[in-house]
Amino acid sequence: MSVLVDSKSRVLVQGITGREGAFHTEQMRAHGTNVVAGVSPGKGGQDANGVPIFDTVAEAVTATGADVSGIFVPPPFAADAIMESAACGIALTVCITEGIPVHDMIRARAFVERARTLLLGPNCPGLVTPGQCKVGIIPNHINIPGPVGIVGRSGTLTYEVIQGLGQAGMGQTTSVGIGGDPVLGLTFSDVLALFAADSQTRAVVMIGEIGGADEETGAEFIRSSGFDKPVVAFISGRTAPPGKRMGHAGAIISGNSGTAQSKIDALTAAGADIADTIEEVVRLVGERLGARAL
Amino acid sequence: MSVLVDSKSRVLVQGITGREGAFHTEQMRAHGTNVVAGVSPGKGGQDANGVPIFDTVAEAVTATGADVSGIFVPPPFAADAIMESAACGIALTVCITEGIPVHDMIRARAFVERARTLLLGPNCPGLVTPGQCKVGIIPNHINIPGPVGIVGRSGTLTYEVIQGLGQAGMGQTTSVGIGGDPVLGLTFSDVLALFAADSQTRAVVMIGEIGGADEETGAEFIRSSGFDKPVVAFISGRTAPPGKRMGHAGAIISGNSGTAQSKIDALTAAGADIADTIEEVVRLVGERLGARAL
Amino acid sequence: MKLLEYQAKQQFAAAGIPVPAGRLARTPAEAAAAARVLGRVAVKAQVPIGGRGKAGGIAVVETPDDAEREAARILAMDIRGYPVRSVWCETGLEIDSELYLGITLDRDRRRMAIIFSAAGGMEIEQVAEEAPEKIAKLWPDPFVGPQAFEVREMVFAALRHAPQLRAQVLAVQVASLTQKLYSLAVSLDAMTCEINPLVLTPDGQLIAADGKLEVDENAHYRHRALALELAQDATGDDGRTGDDPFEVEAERRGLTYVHLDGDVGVIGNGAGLVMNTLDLVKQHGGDPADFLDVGGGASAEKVRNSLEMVLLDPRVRGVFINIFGGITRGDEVATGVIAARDQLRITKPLVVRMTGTREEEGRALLEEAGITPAISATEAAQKIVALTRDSA
Amino acid sequence: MKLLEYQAKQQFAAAGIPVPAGRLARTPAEAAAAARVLGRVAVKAQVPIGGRGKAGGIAVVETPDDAEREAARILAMDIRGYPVRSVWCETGLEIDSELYLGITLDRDRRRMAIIFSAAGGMEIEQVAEEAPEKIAKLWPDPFVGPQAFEVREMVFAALRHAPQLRAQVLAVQVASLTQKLYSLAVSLDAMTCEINPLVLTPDGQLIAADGKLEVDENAHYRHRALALELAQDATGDDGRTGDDPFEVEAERRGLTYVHLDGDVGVIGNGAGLVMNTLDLVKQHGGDPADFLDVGGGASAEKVRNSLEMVLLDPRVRGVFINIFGGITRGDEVATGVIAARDQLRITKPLVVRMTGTREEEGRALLEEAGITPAISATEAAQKIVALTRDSA
Repeated sequence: MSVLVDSKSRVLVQGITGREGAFHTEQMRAHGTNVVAGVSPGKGGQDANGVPIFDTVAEAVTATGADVSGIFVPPPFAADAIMESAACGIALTVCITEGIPVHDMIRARAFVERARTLLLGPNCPGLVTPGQCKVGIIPNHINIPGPVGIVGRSGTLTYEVIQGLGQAGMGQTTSVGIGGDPVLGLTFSDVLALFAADSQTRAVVMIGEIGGADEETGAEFIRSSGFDKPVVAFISGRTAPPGKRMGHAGAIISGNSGTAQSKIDALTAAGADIADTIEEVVRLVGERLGARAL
Repeated sequence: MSVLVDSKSRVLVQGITGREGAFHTEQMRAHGTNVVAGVSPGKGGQDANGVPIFDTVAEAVTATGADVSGIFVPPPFAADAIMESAACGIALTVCITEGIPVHDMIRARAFVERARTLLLGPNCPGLVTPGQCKVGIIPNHINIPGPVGIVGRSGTLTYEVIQGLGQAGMGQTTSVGIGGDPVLGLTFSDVLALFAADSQTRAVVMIGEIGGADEETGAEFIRSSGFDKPVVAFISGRTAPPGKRMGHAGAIISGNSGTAQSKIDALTAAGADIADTIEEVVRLVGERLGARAL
Repeated sequence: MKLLEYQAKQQFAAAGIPVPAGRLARTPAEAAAAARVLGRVAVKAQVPIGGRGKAGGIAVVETPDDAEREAARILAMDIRGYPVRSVWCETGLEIDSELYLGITLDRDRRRMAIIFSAAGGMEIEQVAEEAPEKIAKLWPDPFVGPQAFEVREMVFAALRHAPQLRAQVLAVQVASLTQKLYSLAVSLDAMTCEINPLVLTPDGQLIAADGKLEVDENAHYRHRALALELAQDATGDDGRTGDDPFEVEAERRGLTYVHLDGDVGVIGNGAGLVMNTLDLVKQHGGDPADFLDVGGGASAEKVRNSLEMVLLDPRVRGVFINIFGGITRGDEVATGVIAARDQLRITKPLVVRMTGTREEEGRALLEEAGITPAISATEAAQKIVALTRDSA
Repeated sequence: MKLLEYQAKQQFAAAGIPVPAGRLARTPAEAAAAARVLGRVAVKAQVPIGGRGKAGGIAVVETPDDAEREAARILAMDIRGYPVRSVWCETGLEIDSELYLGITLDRDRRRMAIIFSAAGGMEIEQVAEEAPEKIAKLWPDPFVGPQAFEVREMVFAALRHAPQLRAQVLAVQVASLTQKLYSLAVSLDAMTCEINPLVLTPDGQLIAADGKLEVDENAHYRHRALALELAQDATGDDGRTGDDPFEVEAERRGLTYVHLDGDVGVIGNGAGLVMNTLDLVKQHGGDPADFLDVGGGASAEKVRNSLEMVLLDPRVRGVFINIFGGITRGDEVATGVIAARDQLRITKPLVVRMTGTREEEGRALLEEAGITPAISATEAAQKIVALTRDSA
């Protein structure tokens, strides 16, 4: 099993004719993803390496039954693309685009909520259920199937964990990058809830960073929901100075909130293991899986 | 029985300290209505002839359990008052105010829909369940309890029908004035559906006028829902010239739509009796009630 | 309130919607000055109705002298009763295609409808009959407004049957234009806000070549500057006016009055009741001269004012007053009617039907004053028709 | 982008929010001219940070001569590193009470929060600690915006503990003000939009006496005019600048760079990975000099550019380059590092850790060029700290 996407997912790519969209569509297909359609307004009727292109998401959904969308359009148009996807009933919209204005995202997120669909991102690497379906930009070669669920805010750091676990022989049910923006769709708690319900996921890695309170909310979810799988957590930015935005729009310590320490404390209190390095993440997951196997 | 309001209704008046609000609050109470609170921002803590006044609807609801509101505030503030009432979970909001800008009402109506509450009006006379509860400005002395449900767009014409039926000994379950604006809350079909479900209502009078298609939609509802009570319909404005707004903002024939004839045709096809005068309304209701009694 | 072409275009321009270069002229000299700046222009009569082209209200001129001469001619015109008080001098456009983009209240959906058509330059109603496949509509959520993707869906739908148009360019451009037009419609409380034709130029620009903007009467208080500007064009120092002079006078008096063609004056309380009174007069062979609603809780003074208003029309042979007494009291109405008759020395027949609150007192007052009240509206209608036919 | 006081006030005024009368002066003569028009004014340094009053950046003057003299003094100042390039000359206000009204992003609710406090004139965080009962908040639906009734609820809640204030007047006035401020915040893409203090005058007017406006960096492309104006104040002809010169240079180069206090240069791909690299350097006893994220799919040229950037800071003793190869290719990175070293004749130690796509090819290139690659990030951190400590 897996969460959010699997071999039955029918994937649409919004912005399929752009440089990023075109490249990653091929990467996604190379990982076995069933990319059924692309959208590029005004290019309806053409195709991209055999994938039919439509002018609108509505037409694409009608023609192909797409149920997951990956968005690769530039920031000024990305919120509109998210809303178009949600309005057409796409169950999961994955927005890779970085640099979307916050007010655009506030509206887009409210729109998605109202449409009762799910959004992953924006400014996220997407997600992958190894060997079945990848939506986004997580490098193909690192993903192998296995018992670990991964959820992270940072892209490359998540890749490091995936690769590290893989090199130690531990694959993933699904790896989910929720993104580094202050206003985003699925949060740590949302994805943890999905992993809780997934029988194949036997341990979870949470990769957090400074800024906001989503790690704390995730910890609260672990504590209050009776989450019964081992959680190994890793927080980056422990030495970042307050008030400086560290790359991600959301990675900033404001006043006393959003510090790595507060996140580490909350996760520790919730019973998670805290790792200081990627190597330690791998070691701890191995131990916990081993312990469980006994 | 009755529809929408009865002796258990706890009524709030928004704009209770205004001239209209103050006068009609006393009229409503004189008809036996349980007016539990008034709202007038900045006058919280005072009272109006013993009715406690609050600054906000939220406070009024918390303190008194009000579940119906009558709005008597000037047009520039009326849409806001409607939204405040709906946001506080008031089940039925009755807006008497005339002259609310259309764009304000488009927003207010969407807001009410989203809050899943009901709106009657605006620019309507309100409603009365004789002897139990009156919200609005229908004259007190004409209402007597009985088996007829009345729903009308025009105020005074509705009063004429109430009075005419009363003088002939036929009282009402509930009389509902839906109002004459182009954008309003409850429509003919909504109120007909309520009467359909009310066991005490044995006949219904519909008082329509030119403009819009709500009478036609009402006729379609009668036809398609298997409405099994006699309906007597009366349409005013049969001789009105197209393109001239006849008082009500909604009473205007535009092009070929909204004519009295189209409404009469639709209602006739749905099996309603069409009356040409108030006297005929009274006669037809009498006949139908008599026929049913057999 | 219907804005004039130049007002609509100024609003469009302020909202970021491209319009042709133009200047307003209230005198022939101003028109000449405009032509000096703009070159070849169309001199267009500013009147709040259509059909001005056929009536000779538009002239294309090459020189300032011609502009002056044509402006002088057009400014002296009345078009279907509307005096021309200003002309809009506007440069021409190169045209690739003519489209239509409009926003209007859709009563049945209780929302504004956005309408796009690949066939512009004619009435949208005509397109709807002749080529409905070229029209697409959108009903945006009033809080969300039209989103770009929704507009694209609309444009692609309408262009499916107009393959010569460059759908890609249009879909993106129209999306932005529609969002601007919608914001404008909302901020102006527009009942109708229409660009027709929306011209696509050979170099791919979209330009609002003509427009219609009508502001909700209930929202006039939010748009006083526009109303004031409009009033300048509606009535001049010469007293000429395109609007019905009786309706203008009624507005001045604060009365809800519609002027009709007949000779039986009608006054009542409540729009439905008055409409029904008109129907009754017609039913009995009469011809109503007006619709006048005194509203709820009318005072004696308002009744007097209303009666005076109705009788300003010399065609009126008699007046039918039909009152349901709720908040409005019968004795107040009677007092007003009697005062009006005495002060204005009315000799034309008056028939008063009243019922409800203080109906007895009212009737007694009327009878005492020698005005016969009627019991039912039907009886009253028969009576007034008989009396006005007699006096004919 | 933090707007200066005068920009914020001009934005407020344009949005219909009352502000004190004021004029901008970039020279002492302009300040004198302002005082001639306005009379008694406060001459206020325009810098993007607080505390200018304590630093002597505000002077109240009675005459144009005084204004000129004080403006000259203030325009020559640097306040906490920020050179003063303009002063805002503003008339005083009579004050009945000071309130607070602000709008800011609430990350946890994923909405803007509107905050009203009956205690203005001090930092809202301080009020939140000392008198939380005087603060009320509202999180409007982003599509609906703040409705008047919601604002009234908020104001009545905050004023419950400030009985001296005239709640009725305030509730209605603040409602309208809040709707204007919210529209402004949305149209400016503001992350923070704050009026503090919001002054209630003895005659019942609400006036924005000071304000703070910060625009979302991701939305700068929608507000170029403001950014341009701001740039005028940020760097003058004299080259003085208040911002970190390295960060200014990085922005010019289009790099995501944060300047820090240490001596170990850090370059990586992905914000989380770079943050983690900083953590690793600290863990092993080093002190990072910067945060530099080359982003996804970095070219050799971008790597070269980044390395050059990091080394501009003379304090840097060595650079740790930490790359995860996904879209970013190891051989590209290696090529960029080698090119930079050769072109820039870098002699300071470089430690490169790379993994993932074309990791082998990259390592081979580096080894060939005499740069030792590290296998793990931990190993690399130890190595760079050792190397930079050696060179100290």
